[in-house]
Amino acid sequence: MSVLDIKDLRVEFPGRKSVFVAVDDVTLSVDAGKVLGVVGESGAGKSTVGNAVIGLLQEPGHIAGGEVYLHGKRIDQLPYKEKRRLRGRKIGMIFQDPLTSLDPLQTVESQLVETIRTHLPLSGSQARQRAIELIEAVGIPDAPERIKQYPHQFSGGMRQRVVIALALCAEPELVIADEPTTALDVSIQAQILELMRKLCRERNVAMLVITHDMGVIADITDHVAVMYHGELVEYGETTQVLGAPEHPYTQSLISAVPRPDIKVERFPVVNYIEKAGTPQKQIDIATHWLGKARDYEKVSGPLVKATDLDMRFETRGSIFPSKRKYFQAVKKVSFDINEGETFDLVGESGSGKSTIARLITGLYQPTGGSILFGKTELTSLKNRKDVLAMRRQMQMIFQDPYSSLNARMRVSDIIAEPIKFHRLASSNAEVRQIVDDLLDHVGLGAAAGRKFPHEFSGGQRQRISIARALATRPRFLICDEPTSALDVSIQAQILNLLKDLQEELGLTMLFISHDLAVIRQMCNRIGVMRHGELCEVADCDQLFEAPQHPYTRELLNLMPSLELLSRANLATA
Amino acid sequence: MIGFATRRIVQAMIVMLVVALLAFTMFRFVGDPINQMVGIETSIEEREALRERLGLNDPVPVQFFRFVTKAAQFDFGTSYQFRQPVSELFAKRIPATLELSFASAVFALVVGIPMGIYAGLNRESPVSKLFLSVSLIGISLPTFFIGILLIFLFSVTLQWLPSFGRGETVQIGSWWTTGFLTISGLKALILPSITLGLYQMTLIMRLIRAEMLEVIRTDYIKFARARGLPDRLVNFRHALKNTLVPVITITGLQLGAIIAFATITETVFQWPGMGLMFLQAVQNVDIPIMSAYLLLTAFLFVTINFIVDILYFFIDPRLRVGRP
Amino acid sequence: ETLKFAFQGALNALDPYSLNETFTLSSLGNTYEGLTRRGPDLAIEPALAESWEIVDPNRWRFHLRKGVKFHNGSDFTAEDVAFSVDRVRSEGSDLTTRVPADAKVEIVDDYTVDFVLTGPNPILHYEWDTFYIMDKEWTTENDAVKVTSASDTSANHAALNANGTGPFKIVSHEAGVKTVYEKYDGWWDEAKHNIDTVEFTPIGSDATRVAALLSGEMDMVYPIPVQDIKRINDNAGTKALTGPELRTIFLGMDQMRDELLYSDVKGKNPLKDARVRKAFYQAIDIEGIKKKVMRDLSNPSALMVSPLLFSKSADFERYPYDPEAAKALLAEAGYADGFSIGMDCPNDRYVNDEAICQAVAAMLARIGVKVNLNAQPKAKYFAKILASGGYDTSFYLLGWTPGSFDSWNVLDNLMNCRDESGKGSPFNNGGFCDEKIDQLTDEILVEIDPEKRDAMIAEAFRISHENAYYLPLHQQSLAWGVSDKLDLVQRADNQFQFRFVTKN
Amino acid sequence: MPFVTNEEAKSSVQDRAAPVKEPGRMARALDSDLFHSFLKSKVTVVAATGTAILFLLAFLAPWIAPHDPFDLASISIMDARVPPVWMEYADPRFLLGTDDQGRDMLSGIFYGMRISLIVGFCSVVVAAFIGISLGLVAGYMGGRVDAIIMRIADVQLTFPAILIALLIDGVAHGIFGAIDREVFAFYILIVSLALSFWVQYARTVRGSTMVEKNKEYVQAARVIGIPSVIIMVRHILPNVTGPVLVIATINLALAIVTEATLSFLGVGMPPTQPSLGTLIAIGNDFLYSGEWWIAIFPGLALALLVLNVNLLGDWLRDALNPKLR
Ligand SMILES: Nc1ncnc2c1ncn2[C@@H]1O[C@H](COP(=O)(O)OP(=O)(O)OP(=O)(O)O)[C@@H](O)[C@H]1O
Ligand SMILES: Nc1ncnc2c1ncn2[C@@H]1O[C@H](COP(=O)(O)OP(=O)(O)OP(=O)(O)O)[C@@H](O)[C@H]1O
Ligand SMILES: [Mg+2]
Ligand SMILES: [Mg+2]
Repeated sequence: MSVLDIKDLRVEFPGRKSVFVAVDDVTLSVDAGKVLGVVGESGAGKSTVGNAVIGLLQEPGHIAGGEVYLHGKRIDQLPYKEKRRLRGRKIGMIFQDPLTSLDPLQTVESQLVETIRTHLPLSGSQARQRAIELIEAVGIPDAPERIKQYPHQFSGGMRQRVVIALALCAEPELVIADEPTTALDVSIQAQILELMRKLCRERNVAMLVITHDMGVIADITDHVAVMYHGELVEYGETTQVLGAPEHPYTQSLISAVPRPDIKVERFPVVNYIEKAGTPQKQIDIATHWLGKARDYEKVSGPLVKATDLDMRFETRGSIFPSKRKYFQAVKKVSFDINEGETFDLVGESGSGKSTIARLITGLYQPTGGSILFGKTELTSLKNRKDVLAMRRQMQMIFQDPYSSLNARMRVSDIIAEPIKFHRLASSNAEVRQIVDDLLDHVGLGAAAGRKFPHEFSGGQRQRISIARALATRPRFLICDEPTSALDVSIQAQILNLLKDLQEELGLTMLFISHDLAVIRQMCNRIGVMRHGELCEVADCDQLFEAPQHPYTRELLNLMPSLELLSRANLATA
Repeated sequence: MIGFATRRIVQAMIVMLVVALLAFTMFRFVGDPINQMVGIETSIEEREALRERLGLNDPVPVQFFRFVTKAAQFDFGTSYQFRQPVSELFAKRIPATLELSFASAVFALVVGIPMGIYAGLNRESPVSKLFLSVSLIGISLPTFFIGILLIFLFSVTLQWLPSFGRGETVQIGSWWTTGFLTISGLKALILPSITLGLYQMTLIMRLIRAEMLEVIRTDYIKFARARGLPDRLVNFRHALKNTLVPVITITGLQLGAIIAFATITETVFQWPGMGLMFLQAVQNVDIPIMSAYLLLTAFLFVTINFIVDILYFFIDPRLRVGRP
Repeated sequence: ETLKFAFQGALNALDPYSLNETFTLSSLGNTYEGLTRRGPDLAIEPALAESWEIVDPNRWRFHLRKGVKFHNGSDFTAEDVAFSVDRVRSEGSDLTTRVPADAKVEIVDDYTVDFVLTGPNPILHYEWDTFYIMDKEWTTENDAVKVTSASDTSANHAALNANGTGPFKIVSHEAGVKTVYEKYDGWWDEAKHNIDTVEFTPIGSDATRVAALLSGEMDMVYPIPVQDIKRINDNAGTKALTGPELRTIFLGMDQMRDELLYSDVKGKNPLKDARVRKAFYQAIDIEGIKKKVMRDLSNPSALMVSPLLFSKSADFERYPYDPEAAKALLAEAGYADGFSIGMDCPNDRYVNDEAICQAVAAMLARIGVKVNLNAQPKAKYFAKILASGGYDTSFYLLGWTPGSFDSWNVLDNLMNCRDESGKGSPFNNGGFCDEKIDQLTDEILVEIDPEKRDAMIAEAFRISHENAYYLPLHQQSLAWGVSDKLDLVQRADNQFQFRFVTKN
Repeated sequence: MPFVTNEEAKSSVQDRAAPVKEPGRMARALDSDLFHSFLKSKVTVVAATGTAILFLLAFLAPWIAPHDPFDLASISIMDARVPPVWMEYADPRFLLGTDDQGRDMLSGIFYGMRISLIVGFCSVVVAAFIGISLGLVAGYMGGRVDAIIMRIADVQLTFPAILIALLIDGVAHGIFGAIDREVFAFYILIVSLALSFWVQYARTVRGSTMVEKNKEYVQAARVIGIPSVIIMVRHILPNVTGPVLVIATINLALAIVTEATLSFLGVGMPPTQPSLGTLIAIGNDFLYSGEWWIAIFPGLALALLVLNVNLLGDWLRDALNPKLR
């Protein structure tokens, strides 16, 4: 008998004027010891299915039809108390947004220990022991030290791993993992996937994995369900679905998967997606707003030059300087980024990539070193006018899209803000038009502007964040995991947009990502980071073909195989 | 931390100096102490002589300087009405006020916090609506009015509780007297502490409710629920703690306010505390008592706010970054 | 038996010379005694002095009671009287006027004292019931010879302890909180009371004080608001005791400045015109105030002194309430359309003071005078309208009790001319000046013949009445709340003496 | 079509094809989410209606009140303490009876409410404005600015409203000499109440700001280059309004009640123009004597007002939070 059975599930979000159906008529089942992968368009309703199963749909969402069974017992109508008993113990849930899933005021340890002790009859110290083991199992070094820290002291990937540890700590029978590895570098990803596989096999756990990473699907799933616009469009054995996709959406999806081995000029724009209501037009730079008036002063030499950057955080404050503890997040990092090029940072989770991004944007003051932007020294910028000018030229897409959006503002206001602020448009009508246009380009459609951030799916939020970053018409764009939550089709669309901008306007980018395939497509040069240090900087192709540093080689080896996919008719070829 | 503390102590001193200075400027507007010190028939000459002796004719800066130098040695002068050293008077009155404040703070917190959580979690429940409304009616009537109504009901009509005073008190140590150890002392505490704590209770309850409404919709609460944590943990450890920054601020302020401004309640219930003495001092223009009292409250507020600021750091680790 | 009572104010210092205020003196009167005392009807009785005689107009001889002992056991002798006279006139005392500064004390023998005056003074001993005699040895031993005055930085023994000859000893005293008295067994007089212990608690809030009586926690509380009298009478086990008080409530008007401070009349002072003052007088419906504000607990008065204190008071009658006549008077004076005026009023000093002012304001509004009422607590109020505030008022409400129970006190304090700084009659806040009254006042002081004296007083009052220098309103009533278990005497001077109390 | 499209999405797709005319301001307001969430809540509609009625009664008092209690010439002491019409000895002229001066209670409540509302609202608004601004600045800037502002707040806290009022009153006297009470009383009241309340807002906002400023959306705004002032107002402020609204709506009651105390101390409105709070304070003296209506009716009016305003405040706070709509 299967562990989880979903029959004809329908989930509605009643709006003021109409009802939005996020999931319609979805029927799925997961067997013990098996992994079901759910892929699909961003915003298709994948997370909603997971939330519905565990009974934590965000208000006003509710299950409008269908049934959910766990071990043959119907659970969607259970009273609150009994539902609660299932959570954590029977069903482990990993939410998509790992960065906001942790209570900011509790240490990682206390969150783990309380969960363990709620479900398992362990003493405090046993629970702590188990917590440490779990943290080690998900690949966080220095577990006994680290566990005492607060979530904000962890990097994005580390937080994601903590969330995974939390979901698994009571040995549930069903694990629902919503994008569990988006923020993880390949080696950690491999480790986590291995952990999951082991759980399935050894403990007979059933697993529902939501992801957009075809590599992951190919790697670990037994079955695949493909969702599009709230509906299940294809459902079957993984080999079957990936090898011989039937539905046109699945076909187009597979065709858009980027490949690490070949570099292409543009990602293929898939017909099926174009039909979906938010077609992407190629930007005609000459007439488009994004291309207007880039009167930046030319620089000779690199646009961004970082020398000996150093950043350390105080992890334990104390009256006595000798008792204070520091964490060296970035150590003597130097690199150049030339005008018009894409510089990539890859590396282990927690190796300091986001920190470097924040140093450049001035969100952190470095404890040492200097950053030159053109001729300006960024670390000692005081004059308000200079700062402003700098801000306009430099934008950042945050790793955590949700918390970087002000929950109280409408999406259109969020995007319009930089335009209005930097006076990039002459009238309100023009601003509105630009915002609509940007929303179109990231595949959301102008109607999205009226909503608030919490009404969007993970991928949609990320796209809002991208639209905002583009709104200043920046010269230099820092992208921290810009596509980690996007399905491949949208990812293709976004990456194309960035490429267009780069080609036509000479946009410079610092691109942080774990996805080597994406990197291969985007980069000119790559820096590989580990433990806060830059261990290798090389040209893109050179690095992929002939990696120098042992760590780089290890990374490349660990890429999930795309064998299954390559068997399919990849449109890129 | 030590740096932080010393800085705050220096700041506290400045605050007290400013308070003293302001107080001095102000006393001229409160009334003429001489009128209260002597009978109405006392002649002008005698009044002048007295004024001269009290130094009230000296320029304000001179009076101020004199006051500050003495206050630094814990000498706040002699009360005009009681003809006793102010510090002694305060020593006698402080226990009464502190006990009353403590009781009403306990009342405000013990009722306010759970009700606030309940109302936040059960937004639509009739019980929480009822409680919210009743407490509002409670605060929209003036304190003295509530006090009188309570006295009318519980003392005059039902004769359950005393209408004034502290009841029997027990001496502890050399100067502390407590009403906590006798039945009549405890009975005497009930009405005044409810009267005094009502406003605080309402405010705390409503604040917690408002904050809870926001916090329980965050992802980490959702995730805490998804982990199957019992409601008690989710609500108290995760949700409540995340509402605390504004709540602690206001609670701190309100506790300060309870102690500092128990005046009206103490007057209504003839509670022999500092507040009663202060109000009498205002009426009688007893400058030494007023200035000592103001310094005491200043000290109190500085301390409470210091504690609140420290608590912030304990509650929210994110605030610790980059702090001394 | 234990007597528990509450008063609205506190007993602050125990030094009998520290504060010249009714309640303080009244409370200490249970512990200390003077050479004289007053009976239930306020008649002067012998106390520590068994008798006295005026040997010649400038020499008074007092024969002291023998065998009287202070609470600490020491004997009462002439030394103590001489010592007390010196002390009461010393610096820091608030009762210096009890004994004329130029009077000399001569000790004739242990139990005889002579007071030698520089001129005749028929009312020398009128206030001596509150001039308490202290024990010389006790005071000296405890280093308390100096009166603790407001400017002292430390209180001496006498301010915190009491040692008198009276019927009750003070056994514990916490200012503003509680004072406990115990019966003094060695009292020279025969105790008519049956009280062993007295507990006094000040209760400032009217409602609480009344509640404490109603709930049976108190045997006696005073004063009680007039509106609560009915309730107290209706309540089983309590009753309200009312009686005439000596204080006269009146309105005063600025007749000194050439332009009123708070008025729309510029360049002149309408209140200097007797017709305007009389118009005010006749606009006030005193019976309305009596009925509605005072609930019949007041005696409308035509005089500035209580009828109890002046034999000829029946000869005077109030101008009738007549708004029409008042309007006519105003028109005659040139203010047919009225004018505006600021009025100062205390709101915590006299019985329903603010309500009276409001009622007056409304009544004046009917004759076209717009009153801007400024009601304040007494501390601010007195600071404004008295000399220390520069007599900053145009129209005010005040109450006056002659401390000596004699009309001369009224004339001297309220009705003589004064200068800007208050020389003359310091409490003539309106500053009117009538030479004839001043002259009469001087003559009355030295006149010994009671008949002639009263005639002169009546003459002075007549002048004031005719010119409407003041607008007397009424004598307010005393109102005490008493448990039925108590039997006591309510004296018109509002003194509460435990020696008149029996409890059953 | 398998997918039930949101109406909005559909219409906006068309919008782009052929831009339709923007609806007018009024139409947009009526169509706004705020307005809809308002209509959705029965309680709120009732509360709003209640508040509106009370406001109207207060501000139209001169036209609708049966008597003018502030016109001294029209009141008579002989009418004092008449009970409400349904009781014995009542006078049909006075629906709810009269107070101790013979003022009609009903009219007194209308007129008094006007004073109370103006004083209460103005002081709360001024206090909230000062407090929020200083709180934002202190919390956002931190360091020395924070220390200075918060120490000023400490000083401020030490002085109860009563003393502040006395101080301001005295200073006003000092500056303007013999001032006209009726004109200045208002300002003195408002300023003293505002001065004694702002600290609550300041400290609360500061506390929440310190938390909010570390969040990523603020960092995102900084990366855009938005100046601190705008970040504070546009980004942080909306996220800290929750507690502020709670305090503000509750403070309204406190302000109105405190005003009564101040009037008693002689620094408020003259006794001939009683506010709601003053009426209650007057009535307080007549509770034992059985003339309960003098205190109870104004008390009820005040309670009703506070209740309604707070219910509105509750709704507004929820409505401003998109997650709660
Ligand atoms: N609270 C909400 N109110 C209204 N609509 C919502 C709400 N939450 C989600 N939606 C909508 O429901 C749809 C499905 O969302 P869901 O989060 O399930 O997408 P998803 O498949 O997980 O996408 P992604 O891969 O981007 O995370 C989205 O179009 C989203 O806009
Ligand atoms: N505020 C902070 N206090 C203490 N340590 C911090 C803080 N912020 C980051 N760190 C630490 O600095 C290191 C680098 O973090 P950073 O966010 O730059 O990693 P990253 O390379 O972006 O990793 P990921 O790919 O997982 O996002 C991590 O070990 C993290 O724990
Ligand atoms: Mg999702
Ligand atoms: Mg990162």
